[in-house]
Amino acid sequence: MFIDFILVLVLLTNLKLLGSSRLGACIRVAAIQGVLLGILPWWAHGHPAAFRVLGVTVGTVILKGVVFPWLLFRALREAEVSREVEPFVGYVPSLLFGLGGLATAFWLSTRLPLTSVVHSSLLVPAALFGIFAGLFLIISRKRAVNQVLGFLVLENGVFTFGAGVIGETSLLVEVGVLLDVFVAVFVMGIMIFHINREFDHIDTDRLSSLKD
Amino acid sequence: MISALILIPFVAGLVAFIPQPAGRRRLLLFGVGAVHAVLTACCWVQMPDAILGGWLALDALGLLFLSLTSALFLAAAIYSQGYLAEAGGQSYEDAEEGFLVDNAPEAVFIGCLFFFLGAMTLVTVSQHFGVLWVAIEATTLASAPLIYFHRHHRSLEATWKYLLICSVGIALALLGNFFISVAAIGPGQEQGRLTLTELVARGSRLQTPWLKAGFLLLLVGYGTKMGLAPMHTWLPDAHSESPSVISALLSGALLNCAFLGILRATQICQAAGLGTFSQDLLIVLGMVSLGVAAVFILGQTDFKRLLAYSSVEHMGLLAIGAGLGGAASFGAMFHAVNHSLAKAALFFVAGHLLLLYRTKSIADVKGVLRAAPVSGVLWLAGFFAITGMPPFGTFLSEFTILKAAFEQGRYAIAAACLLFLALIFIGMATAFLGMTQGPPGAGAPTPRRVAWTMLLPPAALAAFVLLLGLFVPGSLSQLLHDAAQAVGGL
Amino acid sequence: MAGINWTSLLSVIAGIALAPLLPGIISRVKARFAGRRGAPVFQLYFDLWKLWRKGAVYSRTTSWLFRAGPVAGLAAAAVALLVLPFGSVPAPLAFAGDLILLAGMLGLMRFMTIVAALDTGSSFEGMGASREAFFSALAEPALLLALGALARVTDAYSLSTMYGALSFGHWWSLGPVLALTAAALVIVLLAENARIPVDDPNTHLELTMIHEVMVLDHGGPDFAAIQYGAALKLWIFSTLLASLLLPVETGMPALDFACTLAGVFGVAALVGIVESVMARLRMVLIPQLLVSASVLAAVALLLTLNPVETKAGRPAFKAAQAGELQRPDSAPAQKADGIDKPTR
Amino acid sequence: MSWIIAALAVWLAGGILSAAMPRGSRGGSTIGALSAVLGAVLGMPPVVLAIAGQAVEVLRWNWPAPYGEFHLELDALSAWFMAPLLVLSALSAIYGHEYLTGGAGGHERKAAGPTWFFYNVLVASMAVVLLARNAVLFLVAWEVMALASFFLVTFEDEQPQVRDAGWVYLVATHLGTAFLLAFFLIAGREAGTLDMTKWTALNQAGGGVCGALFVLAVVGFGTKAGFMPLHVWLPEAHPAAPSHVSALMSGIMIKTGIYGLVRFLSYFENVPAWWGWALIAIGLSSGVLGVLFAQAQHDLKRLLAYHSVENIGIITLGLGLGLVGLNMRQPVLALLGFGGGLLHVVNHALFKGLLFLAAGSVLHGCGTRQIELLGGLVKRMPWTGACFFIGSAAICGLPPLNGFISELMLFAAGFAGITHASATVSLSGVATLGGLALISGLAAACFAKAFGIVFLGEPRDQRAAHAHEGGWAMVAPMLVLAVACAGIGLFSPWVLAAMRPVLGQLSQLAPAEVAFQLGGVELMLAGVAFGAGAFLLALVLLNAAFRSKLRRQKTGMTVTWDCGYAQPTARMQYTGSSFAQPLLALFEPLLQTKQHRRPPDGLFPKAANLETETPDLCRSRLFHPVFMELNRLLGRLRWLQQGQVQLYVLYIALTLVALLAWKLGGN
Repeated sequence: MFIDFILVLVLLTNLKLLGSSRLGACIRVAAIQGVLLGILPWWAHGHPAAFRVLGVTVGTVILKGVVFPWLLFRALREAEVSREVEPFVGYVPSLLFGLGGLATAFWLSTRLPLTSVVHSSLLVPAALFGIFAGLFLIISRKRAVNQVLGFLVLENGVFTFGAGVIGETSLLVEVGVLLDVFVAVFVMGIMIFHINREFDHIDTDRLSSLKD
Repeated sequence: MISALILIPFVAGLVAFIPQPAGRRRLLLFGVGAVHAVLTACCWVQMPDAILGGWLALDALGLLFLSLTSALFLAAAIYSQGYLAEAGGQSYEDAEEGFLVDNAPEAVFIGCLFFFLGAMTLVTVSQHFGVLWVAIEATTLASAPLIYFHRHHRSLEATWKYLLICSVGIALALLGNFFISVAAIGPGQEQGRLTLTELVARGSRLQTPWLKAGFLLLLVGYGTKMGLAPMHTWLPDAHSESPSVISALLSGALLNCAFLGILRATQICQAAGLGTFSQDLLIVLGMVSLGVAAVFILGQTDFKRLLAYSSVEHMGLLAIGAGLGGAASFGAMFHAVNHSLAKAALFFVAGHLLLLYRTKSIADVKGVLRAAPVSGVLWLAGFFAITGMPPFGTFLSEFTILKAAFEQGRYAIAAACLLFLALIFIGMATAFLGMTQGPPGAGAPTPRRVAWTMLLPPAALAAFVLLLGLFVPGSLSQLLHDAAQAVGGL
Repeated sequence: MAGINWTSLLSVIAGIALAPLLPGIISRVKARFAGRRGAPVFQLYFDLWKLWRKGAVYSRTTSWLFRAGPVAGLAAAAVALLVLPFGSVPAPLAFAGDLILLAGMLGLMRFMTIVAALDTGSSFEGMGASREAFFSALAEPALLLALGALARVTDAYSLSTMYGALSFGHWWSLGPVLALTAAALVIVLLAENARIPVDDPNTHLELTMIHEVMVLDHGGPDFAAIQYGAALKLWIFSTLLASLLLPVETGMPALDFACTLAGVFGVAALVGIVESVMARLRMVLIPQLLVSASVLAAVALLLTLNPVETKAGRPAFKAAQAGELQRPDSAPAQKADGIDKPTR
Repeated sequence: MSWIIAALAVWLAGGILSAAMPRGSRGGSTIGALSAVLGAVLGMPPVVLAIAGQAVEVLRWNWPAPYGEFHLELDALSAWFMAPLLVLSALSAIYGHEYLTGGAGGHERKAAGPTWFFYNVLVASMAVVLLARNAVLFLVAWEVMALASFFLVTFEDEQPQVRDAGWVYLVATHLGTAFLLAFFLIAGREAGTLDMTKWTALNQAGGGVCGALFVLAVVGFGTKAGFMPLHVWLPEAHPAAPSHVSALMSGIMIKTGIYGLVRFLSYFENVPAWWGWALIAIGLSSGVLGVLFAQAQHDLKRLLAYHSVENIGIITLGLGLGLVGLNMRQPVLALLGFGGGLLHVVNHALFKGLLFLAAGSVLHGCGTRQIELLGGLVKRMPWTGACFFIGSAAICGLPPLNGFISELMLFAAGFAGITHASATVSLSGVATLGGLALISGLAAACFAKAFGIVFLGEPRDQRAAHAHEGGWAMVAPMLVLAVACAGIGLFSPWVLAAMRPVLGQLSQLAPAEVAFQLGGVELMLAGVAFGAGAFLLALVLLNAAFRSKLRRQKTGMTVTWDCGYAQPTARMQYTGSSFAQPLLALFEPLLQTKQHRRPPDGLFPKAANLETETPDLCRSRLFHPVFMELNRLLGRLRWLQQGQVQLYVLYIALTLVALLAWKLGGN
């Protein structure tokens, strides 16, 4: 079914994020992921797309596909950092981890029975894998920008599932969620700006003076 | 009523951003705090009706935490009058390195305070899990600028960690919400709504695996916000770097809100007959928190971090209390009250010390009892209150929790609790006694009076804790009992 | 109220009258060993009389305690004499636990002497006081354990009852126990009365003295009181020992009395012999001697605990002893509680 | 009971008032002292009645706190501990009023108000501890007692060693309380209620549980009472506190630990034998070690503090003998053991209170507690000297004073044990005789030193030379206590009669049974009283004779005849260290006294000196290393918080995965 096709694409984007070495590329991939998530609800349901689904889709595509990438690129320009990702963990190991995470995600998904609303057996693995990928990006990369990116991916992972079962949650909550995520990323952008101003760099490994 | 409770702070927040003389803005701060407190008091008299089709309603649990939040905000509002006069303004001499840093504009500070209050109020009144999630995330976003009030690199770092870690946690909690919503839909059932009453009503018909996974994610997510080890890592940084008044609110009110989120989830588990499942998790995380707190309190060199870790300890106690269930959940509720009051008082006094001594290092603060008698007495009283010494309320609540542990024959847990509490007491005694007693010594502060607006709140809070240790008013204990029953205790 | 046994006041009078003889006997024996004629046996009487008629010289350092010391010591010794049975002749004041009063009074006497010595502020007397306190602290357990052994053997703890019950039969059945006890008592006697090998009363080097050096500053009647008190103390210990060594119990009190008296003098002679044949121990060795005394007494006690012995040799124990509560009305109850009424 | 409530009210009100007084005024201390005395007077009547065996007074008020009830009961046992509390608190208050305002020890002048607040709170909380029958109430009062005494101990917190003492005390008492929490909660669980009057239900509990309870009680209460090796706070806190507070703490507060233990034991009909043996062992070790360490001290109050450890040991020995007696169905042994122990509780309160007050006026008059600097005070402070002498004689257990009576009863218990058929019981007797004899002998040696060096001879230092006696407010309380010591010693039979109710309560015998079983003991005490009387009579007569004789002779005054040395100086006197040296040398392995000596050498020796110090072995060898090691181990874990945000997120991830695997991985 078509939804599976989209989910597979999402999985691949995540893998690409783990593997790619260029910040710009990562941001673009994240944007693509956002768009994919935006259109996911259309196929997520048997019943014809309601108005609210449309609204949510539009919102999602605009935010995740346009606004966030723009914000991130702007932050990059502000910080005029080199385009390298500068990972703690290399790209090949990252990919290997990605495979491991994928396996874990599938294993966990077997623990959760399918229900009428989860229309694809790929939904849960894709969501979990997105989360794992996001967490891994945050953990394994040095740059503050990378961490915002990781947070976005994590958010997308959650959203994958949400979009899959969107029928069950109400519009108000959807909007609230989107709003919150937006503000979160916005504030993070501001913080990056400040960090850059304070330290003239956005390597978070220098952000470790507070400790015991 | 509820709408008023929520809207007033948000409106005030917007008003605060309108350019106006500082004095008026501070007055507004106090006024809103007072009004909010009065409204909350009214809720004690008569429980307000639900609005938005039951999405927003006030039950015993909510009222308890709402009252705490409101009371602490009022105290903070009074305290801020003096604090802003002292440390507010355009620039501020950094305590550690001594260079001048500029503050965030006061408008931002006060405005965000209002939003913070509004968000927390929303948390306490929301019966719908989606709304609850939105509200809790909102508290994070509203409080981030507050932590970054004094704009130097350490507060910046703290804010960044706070923001990132909490956002990650909250994101996980969102997935938890989705899972629960799926759990609510049995095969071939009508679509579920995420209101508490609905879910509790469905109870045993919820799908166990989804519910389990959902609760787990919520626990980790909100637990991050609540400061349960090992997700507590943002807490000491944020508490130590933010202005003391903010630390007081974070520790006294915000952590409770996150705890409320977890309690809501446990309510469902109770209804679905997964009580032991949720309680095991809570106890495990609680014990870990106690242990971690003990590790970092012993030999701690920074008194605000010390207080922060003590918050981790008490959050652990709350989790253990809720996890033990039965009489212990009453103890947990009671302990939440005591801890909020005592810890807020301590942070307020920590603010005095920071102003007087210009340092957060325990070793450099000496002879407070002689240098600043009132602050010294309050500091000492707060110490005995937070370590659960009679005649302070914390003793009674900790006693209740421990009693339940023994009653249930969980000797290992009880023994571990006693051990960790003893270690923590040793650590804190070493720090506090060293600071308060003896001659002021070399690093003695230039004797200056602390404004009464900064003395009154901690004194009042400490008096409350003392009062709760001498007797528990009937209405309060009734409320605590109802709250405990709501989470499956008695 | 414990009854006073007026008939037995005789033994007290004997003690008061004859105590000063003992040092005389000792020195006489020593003189004989040394091949001298030696001083008359009644020497101490003459000394006391002479001292009593003398005046006194006090140090300005001293206070009322210095004057109170000798008197209080003498009074304590006299009271101790009250509870001391003479052989099988019971003491005028006899009650279960009177032996503790005896020990207490002797302790008081010692304490007063030490305090009086320290009152002079003299370094020598301080030294003596220190040693006296030290050694008597070690001698105390030996004395009580020895008395405990006797109590165990005779199944009572009133001196009069104990010695009244003691008979040659006990020596027959429990010889080793009594022998060890006696040995312990001998050592305690030597230590408490400042005798060789623990102390040398008539050396000329104060550094080596214990008791004598404490009383350097006393003179006149005070010194007489001290000398006399010391004699009484010696009498008390000798009596305890003698009554143990020959527990004669013929029907007639007079004969018993005479035998015990002979025994007491015998003990004095024994002390004289010991002093003649032994040298003074080095100070560092004295604690070992005293501790060994306690050990001897303890061993004696443990021997009596040995169930075989209790069965074979000691019919003394009644079933009531082992046992559960006695009703007030039943006759053996009087002993069941281990406390016995004064002997009349 | 209304009287008791009135007393509590007076104490609290007076305390608060005195704290509220302005800093400068002396009104605060006056009010505080007055209220302390008044409260004691108010509390006396019911206590006396209760000791006399009148029916138990009960008061139950509703206390709105979880599991809490304001439940007080005054039975013979409580009253037996209440009586010394009331007496000593009143006397110490009178004494303290002058002592504090006199500026003892030359510490900085400070507002006395707060001190009196804590003093009154301490007295009130101790009273509640002794009366409480609700576990929560007991614990609250227990901790308030600890807090109040802590603030009193750190009264002179400008001195580092006082701060150190305060820390040690606070930590020690808190750790003890942790054990007590466990104790009360387990006991409450087994008995099914926190109402302590219903805890006889513990008899139905399993032996293992009761054993655990016993151990918890011994550790928890023993920390307060000062059993070796839990005594570490005692030699620090008692010297640090103002002397009238030391008197109260050493006289009464540490007894609350004994009270708790006795109260716990009183719930059981038949106790296992090993409890008795454990208490005997604890008692003997505490007694011997306590007196040995006391012998090694140079600080007068520290010496007295170690003697508290010794006397607590004697009391515990008595309790142990009592338990063995109960277990072996030997009423006389039980009565003698408990009787001796309980009587020693009162006696120790009297003579230790007396000694601490006397030590206080030495400190007050000379400004130092260093034994080696004092001397010859008996002529400069005659009253203090006489009182200290009586106190010393009493604590050494010498007739005709009260200390002798309680030790006599314990010795008698030892003999009663020895003359018992069963070898085990006799063994307890053997241990008692040997141990107690050694203890009292060593105590005599120690107080010969304390009294002799401090009060006799010539002053070794200017401070001692210019000593002055305190005012009547400081002398009168000491005199009262001294008279009390002598009184108990002389009228012991009546005292024993007064003990019948409490002994009946402990031995669970009918009054007639108690009276019958105590018959022999009364006889013994009568004999002793007769002996004491005879002693006093002989003393008076002989004294009269000697004085009259010497009045007729010529008596001269001169310097001490130091073997002919004509110019004796004060520095040539024997010092406390040299007095104690032989003993310390013998017990060196136990005490590990450190010697710092600079011996004279060369043809023309420069100044030489010798210092000895005996640190508390349990603190330096046991607790300190343990805490250090613990701290080191925990310190290893501190890298957890090392500042990298990535690591923090990793924690979250790992927690999530671990919990998921744990809770979902199963089935």
